[in-house]
Amino acid sequence: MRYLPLTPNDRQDMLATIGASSIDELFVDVPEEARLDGPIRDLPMHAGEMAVEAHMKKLARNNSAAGDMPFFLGAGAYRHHVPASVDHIIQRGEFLTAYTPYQPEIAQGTLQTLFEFQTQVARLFGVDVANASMYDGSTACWEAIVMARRITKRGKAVLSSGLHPHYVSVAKTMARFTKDQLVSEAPTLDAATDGADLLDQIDDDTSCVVVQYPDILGRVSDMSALAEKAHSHKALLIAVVTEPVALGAIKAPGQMDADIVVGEGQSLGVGLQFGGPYVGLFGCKQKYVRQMPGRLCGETVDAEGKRGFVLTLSTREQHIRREKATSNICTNSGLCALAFTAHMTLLGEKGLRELAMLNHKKAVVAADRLAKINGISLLNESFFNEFTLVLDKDARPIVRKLADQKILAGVSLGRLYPDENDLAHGLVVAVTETTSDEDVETLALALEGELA
Amino acid sequence: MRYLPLTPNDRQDMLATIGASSIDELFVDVPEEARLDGPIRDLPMHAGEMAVEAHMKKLARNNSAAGDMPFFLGAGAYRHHVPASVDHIIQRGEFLTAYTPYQPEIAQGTLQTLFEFQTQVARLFGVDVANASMYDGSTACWEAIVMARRITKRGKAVLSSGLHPHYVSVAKTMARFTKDQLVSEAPTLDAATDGADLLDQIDDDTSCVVVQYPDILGRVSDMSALAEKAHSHKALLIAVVTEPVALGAIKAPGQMDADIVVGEGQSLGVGLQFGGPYVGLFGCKQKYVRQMPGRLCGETVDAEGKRGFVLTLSTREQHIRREKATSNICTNSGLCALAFTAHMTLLGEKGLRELAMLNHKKAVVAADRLAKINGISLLNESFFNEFTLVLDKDARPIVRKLADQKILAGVSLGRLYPDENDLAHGLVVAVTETTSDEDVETLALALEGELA
Amino acid sequence: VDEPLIFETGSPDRSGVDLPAAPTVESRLGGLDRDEPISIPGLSEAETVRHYTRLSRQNYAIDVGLFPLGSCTMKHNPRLNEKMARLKGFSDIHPLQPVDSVQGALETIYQLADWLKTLTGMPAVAMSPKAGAHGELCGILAIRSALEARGDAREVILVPESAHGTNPATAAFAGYKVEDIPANANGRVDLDALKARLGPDVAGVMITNPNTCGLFEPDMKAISDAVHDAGGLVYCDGANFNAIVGRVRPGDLGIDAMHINLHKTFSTPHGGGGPGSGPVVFSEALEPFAPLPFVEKTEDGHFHLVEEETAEDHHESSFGRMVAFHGQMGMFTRALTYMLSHGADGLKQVSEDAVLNANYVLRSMEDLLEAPFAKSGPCMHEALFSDNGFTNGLTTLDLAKGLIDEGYHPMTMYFPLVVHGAMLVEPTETESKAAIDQFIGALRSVAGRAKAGDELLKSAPHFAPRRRLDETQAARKPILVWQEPEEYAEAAE
Amino acid sequence: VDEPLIFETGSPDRSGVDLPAAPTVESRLGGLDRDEPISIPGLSEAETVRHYTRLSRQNYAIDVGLFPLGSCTMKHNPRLNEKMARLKGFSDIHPLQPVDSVQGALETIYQLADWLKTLTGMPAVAMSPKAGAHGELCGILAIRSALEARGDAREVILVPESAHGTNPATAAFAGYKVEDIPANANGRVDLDALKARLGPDVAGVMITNPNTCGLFEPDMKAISDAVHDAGGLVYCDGANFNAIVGRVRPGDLGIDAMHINLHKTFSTPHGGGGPGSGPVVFSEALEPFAPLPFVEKTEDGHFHLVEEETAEDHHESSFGRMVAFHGQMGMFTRALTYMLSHGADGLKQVSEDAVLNANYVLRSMEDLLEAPFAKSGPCMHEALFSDNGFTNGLTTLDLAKGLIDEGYHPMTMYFPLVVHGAMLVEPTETESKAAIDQFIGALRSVAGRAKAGDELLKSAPHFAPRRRLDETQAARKPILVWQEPEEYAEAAE
Repeated sequence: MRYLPLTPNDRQDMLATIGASSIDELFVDVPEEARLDGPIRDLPMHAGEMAVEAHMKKLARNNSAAGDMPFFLGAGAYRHHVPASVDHIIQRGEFLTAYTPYQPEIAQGTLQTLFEFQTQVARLFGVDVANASMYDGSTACWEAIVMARRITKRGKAVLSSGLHPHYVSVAKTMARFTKDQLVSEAPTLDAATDGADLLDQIDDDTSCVVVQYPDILGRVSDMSALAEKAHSHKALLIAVVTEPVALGAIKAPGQMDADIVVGEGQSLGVGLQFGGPYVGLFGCKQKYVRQMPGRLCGETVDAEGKRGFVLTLSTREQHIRREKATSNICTNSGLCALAFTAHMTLLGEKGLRELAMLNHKKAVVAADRLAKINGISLLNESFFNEFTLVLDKDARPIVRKLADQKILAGVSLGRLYPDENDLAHGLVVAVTETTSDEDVETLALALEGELA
Repeated sequence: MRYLPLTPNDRQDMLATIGASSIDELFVDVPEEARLDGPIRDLPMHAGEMAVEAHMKKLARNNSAAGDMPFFLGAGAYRHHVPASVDHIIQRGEFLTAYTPYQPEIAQGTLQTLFEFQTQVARLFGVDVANASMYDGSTACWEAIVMARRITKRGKAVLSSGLHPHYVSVAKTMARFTKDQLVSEAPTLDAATDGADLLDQIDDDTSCVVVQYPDILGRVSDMSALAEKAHSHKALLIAVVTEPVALGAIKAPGQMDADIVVGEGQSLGVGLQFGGPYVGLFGCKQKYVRQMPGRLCGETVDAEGKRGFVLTLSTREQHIRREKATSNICTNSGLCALAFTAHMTLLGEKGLRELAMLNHKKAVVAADRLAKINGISLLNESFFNEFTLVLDKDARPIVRKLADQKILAGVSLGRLYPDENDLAHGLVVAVTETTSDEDVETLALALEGELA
Repeated sequence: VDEPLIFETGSPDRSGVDLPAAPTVESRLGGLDRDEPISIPGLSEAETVRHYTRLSRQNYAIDVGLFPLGSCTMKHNPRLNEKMARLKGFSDIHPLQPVDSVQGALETIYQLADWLKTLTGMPAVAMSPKAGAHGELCGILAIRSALEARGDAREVILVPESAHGTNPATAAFAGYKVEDIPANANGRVDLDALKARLGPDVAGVMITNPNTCGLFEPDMKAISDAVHDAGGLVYCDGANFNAIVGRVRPGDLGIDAMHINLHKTFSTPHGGGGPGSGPVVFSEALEPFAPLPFVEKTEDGHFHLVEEETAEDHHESSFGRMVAFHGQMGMFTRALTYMLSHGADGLKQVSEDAVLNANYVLRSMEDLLEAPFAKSGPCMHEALFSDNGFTNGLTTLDLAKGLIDEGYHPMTMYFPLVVHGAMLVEPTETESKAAIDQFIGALRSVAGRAKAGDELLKSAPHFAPRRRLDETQAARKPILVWQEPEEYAEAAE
Repeated sequence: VDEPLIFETGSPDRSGVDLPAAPTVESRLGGLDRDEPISIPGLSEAETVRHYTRLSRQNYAIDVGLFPLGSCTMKHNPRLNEKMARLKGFSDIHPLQPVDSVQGALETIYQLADWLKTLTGMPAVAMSPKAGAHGELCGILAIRSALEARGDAREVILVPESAHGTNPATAAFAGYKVEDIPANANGRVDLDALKARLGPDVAGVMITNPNTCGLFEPDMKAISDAVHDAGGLVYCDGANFNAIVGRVRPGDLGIDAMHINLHKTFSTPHGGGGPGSGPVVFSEALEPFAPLPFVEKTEDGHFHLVEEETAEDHHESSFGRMVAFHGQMGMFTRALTYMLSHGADGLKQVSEDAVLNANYVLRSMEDLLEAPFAKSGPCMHEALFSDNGFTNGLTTLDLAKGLIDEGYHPMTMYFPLVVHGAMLVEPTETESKAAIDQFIGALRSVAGRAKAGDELLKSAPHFAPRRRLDETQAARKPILVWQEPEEYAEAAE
């Protein structure tokens, strides 16, 4: 067995040192009736690389890979081109096979990249500080709501209808047990976001208002008024960014005075991967730093005065505080954070801005082309790289039918909101730098065929 | 431009330091009439990763990859499964982007792997020493003939008819200019090798006799008598191994008293790659070590007495000896040698023997199946993983036709020996651990169809 | 040479990517154009590769040497797993693609689920939890849902004092009160104390087995029975499943829920702190409450994704969704690759070799380091020592830092809390005897120095990329992002 | 910690691969079964990955730092190139597949050939040479074939004394007599001396341009004309083509043959000593003699492989085959990827930046290190210095080893031979100004110490994985393979 270096002789020698006559003696604490004899039934025996590779390739072939066909899905996960060097970097054994940097003297590689990551995220979000990453955007969003509760000592969170429905689901699951009160509605097919409605919901019981930007329908709008209203009630504005590339083109939430900004970092470096692992981004104002969940990397000096980095503020964390911890989280998404920060380093501000404008303008061209189709109207007046089409019939069967034709047409609102009949005609379409003009034309012709 | 870090400002600052007003001033030595203005015509401008990747993928798709279909080609290049860790290792930047280890203090990584490689090759070949690799098997073969000339001071080399025709071609090309005399014939479709004929060719003018093992038709035979006869005339026996995996099953040439053993190392670690880069293997008896061409890595100690490795005996080499060098070679095939040695380390003797027997016995089963077909007979009485079928018609059009049906049936002798009509019915078939039973059956059925 | 930060060498004008020109159309950004500088510097590709390559070389990792962190299970990460996870059919598919276009992905999840259920002897598994602690949360939410479903509003979760810190934190995060149960002299749960505390207010227990002392809880079944008799449910922290995989099925021990760290037992890489993956297996009692989404196989061999919409038919008790999509697919492909590679026979060998290696370390060290529970019998996958006997004020921390100078990553320090100056050593099954012998030699050398009171240990490490780092200063005035030197100066005022 | 040899830790019984069982049939090996031990030890996968990872960390490489080796052109190796070379359509095809099944591979070769011809302004290119020196051989064989074809048995090749050692070695390997031509005071070929030597016995010249002093030969066209007038042919060593790519076409300078190191100018990785790739461009005079095989495009867009069989029709003058198959396909895909990435504009920028960087080093050092040809004007892609002015017996070697302690790979030492204690520094175009400034700082520091006679330099390096290694002992009694310690002992007797 290729991963197990002990030879039968080694095992005998080691048992002799231990003073045991057999391996079974080492399992003496396991009650007789719980011990299994021989290999577990109903499972295959060990196999070589060739056989395993054949098995996994067969499974992989039974999926429609996005790169093999026109592809327009977004809604919280975006297909961007990841430079080849990013994957090379994260495959360096010293990054890939390292543990959490609990021994900083021999983990400066991981720690410095996390410090750089935190700085990039804070600057991207326009906030003071950021943590070393969370599981993903949806769990980061809930953690932000809990953090707002800790800060404000209030339990009512107002969620924008433009917040990703999965993020809302995660919050609702948790709130049921934590007794937080969530104010939440499904979106309407309207060019304007629900900003005005939200203003009315904010009161002195409110811990926070949670707004996605751009929102689930692709709409972008200024959050400054919401921040002002929230702050006037001593509540917080939490902004949620599921497409960080957008912030290369549009104002950062921090610039609109958001208190906490969370997001999904998958767009940069990570890839689609059927939904995971992704990387949650989490930033906030300096004054709330000690209430922030998750790992933090901080700068310090060593015994010789040289700059170095350590995990810090761990007194907030579960391994010290146990049941009093700010969160039960004990991992970050380290390798995905590395991919994110390496991709961001390759881009730099110049590349990020170019990438963002390339996404946006390709989306503008695509939106105009698709809106020309009889039976389709464009919902959005403004957007980044994703917009909502309103079809003259239910979008969901059309999406399925086009998938059979090897066109992945977008995300139907019927998939995201199965209970909301009013949304059934909605189709959310994302366009990135990986989308070609031919892809758009192929989609347009296919939609024309379905709607004719 | 993503690989060029200088900014326009940097360039201005540097020109100022240099004291030049423009880049053109630095090209002052280039005569005016030879300077080009602007980018060279008829070539495209720079392109991003996405565009380049699309271009290259299109080219790649226009080839029939061996892994996508039944595949039976050999004749000097063999398809084996390479463990995933081998490619990981050779992509380590410290190996991939290092230069020739001329500064040994900071190149012990490359040097130690070369020392281990040399030892593995020597043991595999059954000889005393080996070098740090050559370009490939065909050039190593010619270098061996030149080495024999240097040692014996004779110019007549007797080549077995079983030697790979490309290797013969390379030798003939060179011999035309060096005035070496080559004795060489095409093989005949005979179960026995030409060992007996070769015995008669060896005389006191002979520098060496060159025998491939297994030979181009897949035949294996004992070389001991040839070694004895050669030595009795003070000539050398050079053995050529194009399939090193075979030596996990059959005696090493050194065990049959070969003086120089060369080979193609592609089978282990390297992959098919349409013929290159490959890795030439070169070993010999200790007494000829100072006549060996190519790089050598040797053990020594550093100033503190610690074991270390250096390139050695470089007084044989071109950068010292110039026109008196043993060869003009100034690179080895370092990264391919690393892949070879890493794969060999994963195998170990146990894995190598298992791999060899797996190849051989799969080939036996396949040979028996294919020999059952009406219109096909099996040439070989003995073989390793490759054998020759004799068809009742010209094999070459059949091979082409099967390729159109996505079956890569083997190498027709018509392709290798276009001038030899007697060989046109021959088809050389290789079977390795990557060949499945279904592959064999698919080939058998297709051949039955063609020969019916 | 120290590697500078990208903020010190990069430039916002430099980029390591080339992009095609954007179409020339008017932008439609709602007047929200980002005008101010973002101030994120870029590097060329060459600089980027070099920056991260150099930084990586300041890390210790499994690929560099034995990594004896107890409870963390740093075993070899096979490269085939990495290759398989990168097949475009896995890496380049979107979580919201129509299910007919991702049948292979759903089958992968289904197959992995089947392995996990078979290995644990449990009837159900939730695949979406993102990490071990997230899996704990999943299990506790299921327990709470099950109790609520029978109208039972119990408020207390019992946690042994040797538990991972995540256990009480999770229970609290889910709204429970947490109470400790003491350990007995053998490092196991005190069964009598547990029984005494059980009652109608106790929702359940969270037990780690094998426990954080590296010991199997021989009373596990009795504990489960007692908790069940008292109307509670049993959560097992499965972080140490690698010690028993293939030899013991938790389902046979009366456990109701247990998370499995794919990045520990099933070799997916830790990546410097994640991503993890923490599927949770459930007993029949908890199966109806498992979170969405999950995968079912229909009669005709089709794979079906049960999510919000489809759950109403036959999974109406689910406690809901824990994450945006389907969990850590990239880890699933790696873990399944690992399982297929080992097979039922190989996985049994894994736990046997892991336990053998740990006992070998235990018996090779117990003459020199106090091993609090060694007399009571063998350990499982990790060996536990204390710092009793160190002199001159030397501590476990000093020994750990001394190990760094010997070329090793230290063992886990000061955990579990039940042992003074705890040192928890887990070699894992992927280390050779030669490697372990070499490690034992180093550990004996440093332990000897600690007992002899070697002053030099107090300032170790001496040969690492950094000397001891000032964690107090880092926490007192946290610097979490880089600032221009001017701002540094101001901040210091 | 030193990494042991696999022979010291591995075992012939251990293996890092698992294979299926072989079919149970009789073997048919002609009685030649290998019975005796092969004695090649194996390691598990974990041990293998660790062994090579650890060894790699003892290497310096471009990915680790600036690599100023003059004449070796250590530029960044883009990772996209690696990815493209691994596409199965390139990596998993056999060289003898029917040509219809490898049209994409043949087109790749054809496209790369087209780039090379366009960039050099030459009408033909031989793609099969395996490395630069092999390309030289190819060029010289073509020259010899051309001369023989006109019945001209010239026997002498003229080589400037500053030439790469491969040049005279190649000429000799092809059966020529070699004669030197001196350099003039400006480091260029002495045109008058060359002209004086030309005559009916001279087959041709081999000239490196830009030459090994890092200087362009301004008389190149005059040299070519003179050689041609005398009935000879001109070979140019194109190792330094990266200094002029996109700005000068060798075809405009009267050159008949020139090899191009894809691993230098076109960024394919050096890999610790190869594989290289050395295509050779030819003038019209040499085109008919180019070696087999090569690729042609037919009218209908089909790609045709010209090899032994098909050559008879229209390429009967080919001097034959140099290698078994088609050359370094894996390098072709990388080089083409690089060319497409840079484009015509990018390649011009490459040579400009390479030359700019070298001149920047030259002018930043010339006050401290003697730069023999700096006064005569700018250099091309590399800056040349001598050790004149060092004191206390310190040499170029000592400076080089001192640079190691500063964290750098040394520059090329003692080459070219025409300069005393030569130091040849080539930063390449992929280094940033900041990186070059830092390198200049280190070089100035060590150079200052060398001039001041710092004794410590004589024992440098002090901070490398090894101190200076005893090369004399290595050569006196070469140990090229590992032997069991007993055998060592015997050998020492």
